[in-house]
Amino acid sequence: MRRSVAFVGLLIVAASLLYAAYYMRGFGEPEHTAMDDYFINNAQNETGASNVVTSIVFDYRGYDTLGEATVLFSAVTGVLVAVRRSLKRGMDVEKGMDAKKDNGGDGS
Amino acid sequence: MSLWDFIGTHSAILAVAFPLLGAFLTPVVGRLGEKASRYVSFFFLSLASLMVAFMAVRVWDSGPLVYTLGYRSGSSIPQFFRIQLYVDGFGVFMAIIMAVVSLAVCMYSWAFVDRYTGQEKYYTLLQLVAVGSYGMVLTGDIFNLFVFFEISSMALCGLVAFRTERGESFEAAFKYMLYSTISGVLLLFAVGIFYGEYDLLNMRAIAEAMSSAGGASVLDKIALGLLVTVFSLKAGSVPMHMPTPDAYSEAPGGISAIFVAASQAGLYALFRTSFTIYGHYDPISGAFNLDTYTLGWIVIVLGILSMFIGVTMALVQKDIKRLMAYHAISQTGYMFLGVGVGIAVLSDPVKMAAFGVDAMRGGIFHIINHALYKGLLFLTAGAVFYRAQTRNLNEMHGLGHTMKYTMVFFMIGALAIAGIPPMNGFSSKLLIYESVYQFNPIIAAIAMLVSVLTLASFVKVFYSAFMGPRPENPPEEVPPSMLAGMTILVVLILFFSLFPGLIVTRIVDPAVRALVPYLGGV
Amino acid sequence: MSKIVRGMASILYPLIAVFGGYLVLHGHLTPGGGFQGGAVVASAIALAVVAYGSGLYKKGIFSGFESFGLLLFIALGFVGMSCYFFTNVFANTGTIVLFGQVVSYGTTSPPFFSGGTVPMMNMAVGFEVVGGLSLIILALAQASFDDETEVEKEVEKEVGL
Amino acid sequence: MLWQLPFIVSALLVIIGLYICIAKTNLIKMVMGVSLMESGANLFLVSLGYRKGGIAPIYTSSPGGEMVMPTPQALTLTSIVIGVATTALMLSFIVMMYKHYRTCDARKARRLRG
Repeated sequence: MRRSVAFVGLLIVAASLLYAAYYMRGFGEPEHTAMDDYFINNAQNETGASNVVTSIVFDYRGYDTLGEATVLFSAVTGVLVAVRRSLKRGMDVEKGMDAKKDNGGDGS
Repeated sequence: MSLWDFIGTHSAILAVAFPLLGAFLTPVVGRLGEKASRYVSFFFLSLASLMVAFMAVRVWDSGPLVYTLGYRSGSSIPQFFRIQLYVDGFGVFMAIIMAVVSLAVCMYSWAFVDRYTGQEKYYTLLQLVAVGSYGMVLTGDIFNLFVFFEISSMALCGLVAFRTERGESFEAAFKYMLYSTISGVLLLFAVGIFYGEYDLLNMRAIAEAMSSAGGASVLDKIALGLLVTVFSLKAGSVPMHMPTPDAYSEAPGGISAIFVAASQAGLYALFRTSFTIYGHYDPISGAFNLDTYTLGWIVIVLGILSMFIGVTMALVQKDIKRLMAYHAISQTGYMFLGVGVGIAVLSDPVKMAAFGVDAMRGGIFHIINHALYKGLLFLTAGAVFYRAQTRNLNEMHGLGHTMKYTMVFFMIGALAIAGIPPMNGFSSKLLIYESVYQFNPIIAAIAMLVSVLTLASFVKVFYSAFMGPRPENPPEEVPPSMLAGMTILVVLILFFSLFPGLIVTRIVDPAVRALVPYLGGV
Repeated sequence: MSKIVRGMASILYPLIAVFGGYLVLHGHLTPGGGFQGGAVVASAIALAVVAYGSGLYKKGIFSGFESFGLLLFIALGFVGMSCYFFTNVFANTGTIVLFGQVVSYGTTSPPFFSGGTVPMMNMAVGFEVVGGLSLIILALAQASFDDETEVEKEVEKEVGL
Repeated sequence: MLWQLPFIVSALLVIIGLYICIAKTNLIKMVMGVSLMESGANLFLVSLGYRKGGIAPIYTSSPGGEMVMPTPQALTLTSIVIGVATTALMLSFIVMMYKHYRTCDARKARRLRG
């Protein structure tokens, strides 16, 4: 049941993505280029960096890059959280935190 | 420039940057000891809340706050080429929710995570969740929204997996991560569609470009479909609700509460994109980018499904947190319903004035009410787990004999969620019922039925957990810091219950006016 | 790992690391940047971990790298707040130490000390990425090595049977 | 039609990745599907920025001529790093799930139901 719903969803997503890809403006022929032309023509003057991509990454959209570094940081913290030993030593014995009682609901 | 002006100008970015700085500092400070990371995180989260307060006063007084990151005065660049923060009444409204809930949860966590190792990581991730939500609700740039969407989901996943002694927490975290990554990719694809069509990433600029191109094209409608899917998944609405109950129930007590507030950022993003991009209105020709009637009905149907399926699934649960998680799904339905009616009548100013505005007021007021009382209920569930060491309702009884404060707090939260008259849940639900009745009486009847079922479910929880014979070794009351965290939310719930009119006019109304373009908002 | 792998790893390790450092430092002039260069350096560390085992490095130094990079990055953002957050205040100031040499439109051989905060942020992000990716590699390697001892015991049992 | 091929291929990559996530039961394969989806979306962004005959948007020793659009490349860089981070986090969850459940099969590694 859940699987067939998922496949119907997949079909809908597939159709809309392919439609979007097919009816997107021609490959290599962008219609509006105001923002990118501005960056190409002014990045060297404004930021002093000759690599336009880097000047976008760290200047025009630097806040995104801060977010990106934060994503990496949260992933690292998440990995370190996942591989650690979670209970302090002795806690599981003293407070009766054995696995059975800790098991929450009975799985219903 | 005085300090006051400086903070006023920069308050929006500081609300994001302070918890971010705190998150970066916490692992460094954490080497000094566990207590240090607590205090640092609390300090930076309260600084962020202070900034939100400054920002709120400024936005309510003098209209939307636009902040162009990296701008240099005198530069010839059109400001929307850079990333802009755009804070209006709705953004402030959502930021207030996160400001309150993050403080309450941080205080609550002091005692709650004391038995675990790696507390500095816990507080780091807690602040990153706040950063993700603040970033999502304050930004005006759609790619930036994607980045903070990912920050929020990754930090939440790390926190769901915090209790590593259980395999289930990894299962829940993996499931949530899988769903949120897939939705992130679809969101990126939608951003790509916008970029390919208009060469813009700023949401308001996209709306204007769409308007001058003569309304939404088919590609824009596909992008809208992707956006609705993605953000309703983040908000935890029904067809994509599968990871939500697992993640809510496996997360540590405080995290479930902040999870509610963080998933409401998805709700925010859904309404923001629907209204700002597709509900954009050209004041000269009077044309909308999209006739939002169909979109409104889609949102309404999602809402009804969430309400009904959520509450019926909740009735059969035996795990206290899983039960509350299904109720969270069900309550999300009310918000979808209220704002969905607003979306459906957006292109009809007469109907909008007749009942649409009230429906949106109800839906948006319900967002903050839900964050408060559901947060409180999750905190009490965490308190019960902290002392009783079980989440199974069949195994607990008579906790009310010793945990008196927890019992009272639970009662306040349960009354509020069921919409019993003096409480704040009643005021928002009443607004929804009245206005939705004029839109379609059957939907209003369903909403009331769901409310009754919610009450029944919480009466069951109350009796099985707190009433009944005194247990053999009755657990003592939870430590004061946990009670303090819950007290923050209780005080606010009582305040909202006493003065609903004041809240609606001062906080909710600016949010509604910010969304509906022709009401003349802040 | 075998001697051949270890020998090759210790030859390649400095080369990869230097190339990564070049990518980071010249990120504002040539293709590359903090993330790319950081990832290359982290791959050198992954090579060393594969060849010599995860006991080679301590996690502390990498989390130090990571925190230093992130704090430098956000501090550069705060420095810009004399105008707005993230404003490139050092660009085109003429101060060589602050990467402030003026570059005009169309220059095809720009000076190294240009770009203002851009190369500084490149370095900050480079540190962060080296630290972050190496931490992930070490954590996952140690988690699976813990497992390996149990697996080895099981294998020994089977062989014994 | 033929000129749209890069867009269609990237959309197909996303679809194949989504199919893997739905149809496969091995957790590692699911992560591979997610990575494939991310690559598809990144390819879509990069191919949106292409201009016929354009050169890389870098002035250092550039031969001159029209440049391709730089913004999608910056966005792609961001989303690649996000993809790396999500993949690492998901793999670490799988490692830990394997330690607890001793299986990588999504049908067997399910204790949370209802």
